[in-house]
Amino acid sequence: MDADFFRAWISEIATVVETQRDHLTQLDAAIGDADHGTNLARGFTAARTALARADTPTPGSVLLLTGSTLISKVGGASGPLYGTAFRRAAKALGDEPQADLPALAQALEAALAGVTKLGAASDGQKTMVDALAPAVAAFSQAIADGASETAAFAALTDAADAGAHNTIPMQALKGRASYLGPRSVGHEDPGAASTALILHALRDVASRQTA
Amino acid sequence: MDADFFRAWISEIATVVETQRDHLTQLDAAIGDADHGTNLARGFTAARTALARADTPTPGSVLLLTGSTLISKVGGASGPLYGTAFRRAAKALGDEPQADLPALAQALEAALAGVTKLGAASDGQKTMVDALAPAVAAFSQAIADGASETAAFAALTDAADAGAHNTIPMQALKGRASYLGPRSVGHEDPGAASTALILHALRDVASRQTA
Amino acid sequence: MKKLINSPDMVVSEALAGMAAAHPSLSVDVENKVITRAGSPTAGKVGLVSGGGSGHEPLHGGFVGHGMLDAACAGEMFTSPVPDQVLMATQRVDGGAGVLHIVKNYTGDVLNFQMAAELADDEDIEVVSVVVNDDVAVQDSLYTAGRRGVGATVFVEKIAGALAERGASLAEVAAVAAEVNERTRSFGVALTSCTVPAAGKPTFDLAEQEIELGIGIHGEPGRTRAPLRPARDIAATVMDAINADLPLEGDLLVMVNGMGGTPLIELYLTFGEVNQYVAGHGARISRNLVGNYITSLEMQGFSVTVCGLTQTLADLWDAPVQTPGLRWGR
Amino acid sequence: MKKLINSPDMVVSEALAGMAAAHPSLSVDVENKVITRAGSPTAGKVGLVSGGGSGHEPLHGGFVGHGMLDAACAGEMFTSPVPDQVLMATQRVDGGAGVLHIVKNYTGDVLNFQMAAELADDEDIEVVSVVVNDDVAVQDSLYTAGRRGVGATVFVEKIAGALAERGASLAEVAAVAAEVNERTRSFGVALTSCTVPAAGKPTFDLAEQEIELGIGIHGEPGRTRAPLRPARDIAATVMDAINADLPLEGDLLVMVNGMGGTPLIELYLTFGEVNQYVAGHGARISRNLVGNYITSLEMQGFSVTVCGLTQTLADLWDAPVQTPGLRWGR
Ligand SMILES: Nc1ncnc2c1ncn2[C@@H]1O[C@H](COP(=O)(O)OP(=O)(O)O)[C@@H](O)[C@H]1O
Ligand SMILES: Nc1ncnc2c1ncn2[C@@H]1O[C@H](COP(=O)(O)OP(=O)(O)O)[C@@H](O)[C@H]1O
Ligand SMILES: [Mg+2]
Ligand SMILES: [Mg+2]
Ligand SMILES: [Mg+2]
Ligand SMILES: [Mg+2]
Repeated sequence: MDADFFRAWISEIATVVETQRDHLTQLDAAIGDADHGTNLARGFTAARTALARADTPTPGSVLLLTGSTLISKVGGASGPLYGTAFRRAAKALGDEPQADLPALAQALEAALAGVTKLGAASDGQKTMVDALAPAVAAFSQAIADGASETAAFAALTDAADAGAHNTIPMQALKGRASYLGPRSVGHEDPGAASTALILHALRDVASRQTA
Repeated sequence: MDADFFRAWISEIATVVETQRDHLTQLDAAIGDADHGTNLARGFTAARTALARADTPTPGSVLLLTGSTLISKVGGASGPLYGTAFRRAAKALGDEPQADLPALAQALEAALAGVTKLGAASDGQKTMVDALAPAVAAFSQAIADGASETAAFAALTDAADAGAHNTIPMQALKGRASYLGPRSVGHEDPGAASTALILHALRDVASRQTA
Repeated sequence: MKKLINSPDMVVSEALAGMAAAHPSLSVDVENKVITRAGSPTAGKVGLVSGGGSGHEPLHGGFVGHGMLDAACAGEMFTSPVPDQVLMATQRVDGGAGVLHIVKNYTGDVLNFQMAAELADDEDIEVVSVVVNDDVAVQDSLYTAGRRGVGATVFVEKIAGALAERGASLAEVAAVAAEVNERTRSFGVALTSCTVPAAGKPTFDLAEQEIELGIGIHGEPGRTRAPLRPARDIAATVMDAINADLPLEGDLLVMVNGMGGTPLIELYLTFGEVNQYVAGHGARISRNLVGNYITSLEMQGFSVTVCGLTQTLADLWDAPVQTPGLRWGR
Repeated sequence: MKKLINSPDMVVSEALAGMAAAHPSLSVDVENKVITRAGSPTAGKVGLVSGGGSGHEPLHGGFVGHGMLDAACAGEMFTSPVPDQVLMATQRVDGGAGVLHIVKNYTGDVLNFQMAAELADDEDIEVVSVVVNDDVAVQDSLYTAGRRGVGATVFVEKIAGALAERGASLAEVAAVAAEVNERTRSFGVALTSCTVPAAGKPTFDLAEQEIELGIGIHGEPGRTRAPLRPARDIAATVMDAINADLPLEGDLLVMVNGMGGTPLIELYLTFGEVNQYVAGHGARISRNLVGNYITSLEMQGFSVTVCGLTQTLADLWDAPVQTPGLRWGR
């Protein structure tokens, strides 16, 4: 997977969050402040534009610019968190012109580590971590088990979907939703939902390539 | 008709405007500021209370206290106008212990004169004058024609009802409704409606007495 | 009806009790609904009395204080005060130099203040009344009630108050009040109606995409209904109406006033549009107010008030004022 | 959705353009959404920077000026500003004595200000951050995001601003800011929801006779729903929650704050109820604010913020302040 692949991923995310913008915002309206879709649409559209302008020869440089753009354009909780995630992934990928599956897995683990370090959220607190953590684990596991690329990406998104879905019965302990206390139960966490969308975008771009 | 008669009249008005309070307020909502019913209920209830407390031996003293109370309790346009009406009527009745039909007719004519002098409204401008003027004229005419008391009061209220009804197609030129311009057309004027109620109360009290 | 009240008939007096507790600089006669400066009257100073129906806060009570009003009479909700209140206020602020009555042009306000002025005259208190009538949404005519008094009231109270503070005579104070009124025009727009507590439901109903143009400050319907449009277009409609009546020129004092339920962020946005309109017409906003100054309960909407300034009027506008609703310069 | 706007994504910058036109005392960088005092930095003075999502006006931009903030960063609607904005503001107001960041306790605000502080540190600008968390509707706990920062922010900005104006050190200014936060508690109630322009519909729906208790300032639903009650009872519920967390005693600074869509007459009425409650609990309101200071767009509702005063804090509260949103004493 080269720089084009990662640019395609970010571009795909921008498209998806734009189409899912209202859905994400409505999830946020239920337990937050009704801006998550707007925030991510603004951020990833800006990242796509930045990538179109700048010269990003390596996968790392693509994700680094993406992360910096998210941090300077999104704001809110998701801006620094997603921004840090992409920046940490970028650092993990280094200056290599290509990234293979194990490298991508390490990058996603670095992203998760960045989110948990910054946001101090652990599993079960009804945040994006509840989608990202199981997805990253499943992805690494599949690769360790020698699964095909297709199977590995399927494991990634299946775990992300399940993780996002599992946030519904949780009571939020982090982020804005925590202010609702017990009333946060029964709603899917918007950040977990957007994390699943972001990983689906990755899988879709990959499947297009192999196709 | 003695002081008791006139006290009964004011008391009857207080009852009627209280029951018709929302109706009058809704008429005012359509072309004014939705307070006419509230204003009159406050004013005539206060007048009834004042009459219960004070010693008002003559018809004139009853109406004088009523007018003064309306002026100091109602506010708005209707307060000074109705207050002046009752005070002028009071002056016309003087200190007589009794008022006969012709005296009452003169008192009502004085009331009308007071309203038109203070408010400078002429016929057809969509105000209480459009109910009061024809009613007073019909009442005096009936008495001049030697009609029975019952017939005279019937003439009074029929003319008031017709007058109030006739304000519907008028465009307001005076009062708050005039700000609506052509949009004031198609609604009954609240003050004309309350004038009809006040004169109906007079007729009802009279018919009870004769009964 | 959703309101922070205890009962509709207690709203005005309970709110006055709150004002009394909040503002030691005021002396609030809750029973008679008369607000004066603590320590009134000011000897030798012309007294300024205004008043009107309640529901327009901070007008008028919030403008009592140094450099503005000496007294305000609070009527029932949207109902002008009664002559007794106005007389009481007049007596309490008469410092021997006479009293100016600032009256918004509504039949009720005019009649009640007029009766009060007659009563004051019986007591040999010199009273001059200035009637404010700046609303260009209402066609002026000798045969009608004439134009409503709206936003210009704030300007008149501030500028006349400043001149009175300088020790001017009643005639001079009345003259500047009249001059401000003559130089000022307003126009209002409603996005929603308001609900009079005693009435219990909205005075008028607007569809989701409808607005009322040319409204007053009592929830009266306006002159016309129009579809909801971008703020820029609404501002242009408002400014066209004002400009057509009194062409914009020179230095202007402009107020973008919220009707009570419109957030400040929208008022600032609208002020930006008004400012561009004014600049585009070769005039200049040299003084401004943006916020809720003369309201209509919880109504969403705004009004624009424009006054053509002279150097004298600008100086009087800049003079110190210290009231709950307007405060600067000291 | 009925709003005086041109398009949802332009609201914040167009409102800032309006602020720029309205307030020559401010220097408004519309592109970067950073508001500073004209003529910043003030050499030798500790700089105060705050900021947060837009939609809370006059907070924060309306509190930039003498005696209060040096700079405010306006985020998107209800979205905290980004680190670049905060860094820019920090650079522009650093007069060599360091900069205080006043941060409302929301994950987004905390993270973005934290990143900005790190960037400022890279440039050797000394930054201390104070996190405001006064909302008693949220249970505090080490394991959660903790309490929200709401009304106390206004008190912190005013009092820390006054101390900075006196030439105090960054450590002293930060200490008084923290002290005010520790002595202050708030609780909010919504009668209606608000509508985020980009979302296009109300964030939550309330029945005609329902209210939300324990709301924040972003249209988040509150802790519980309750039936609409008289203002006296609602005020008691609010004050009970505050009093249970920090017993009322001595001289208090109390703000009855409107959420944006509640008329002033209701706020005064509510203040009267709060005042009676406080008196009934043996304390005394010696300073107060009644009005819209930290809002949630057009939401109808209010919040009460109570701070236990010391003589020092009272003096700092009384010190001159000259901002669009708060102004007295000079
Ligand atoms: N401490 C945290 N750790 C991880 N994720 C978090 C944390 N706090 C919030 N989030 C995520 O951020 C999402 C909200 O993002 P967004 O709505 O854009 O920001 P804001 O809450 O500031 O409006 C939540 O749904 C949650 O998944
Ligand atoms: N100039 C006038 N002459 C006669 N009647 C008038 C005049 N102006 C208003 N009215 C009457 O007063 C009524 C309104 O009374 P009310 O609603 O109590 O006062 P306000 O208009 O001040 O709210 C109108 O319906 C009209 O009949
Ligand atoms: Mg959000
Ligand atoms: Mg009326
Ligand atoms: Mg009225
Ligand atoms: Mg947000």
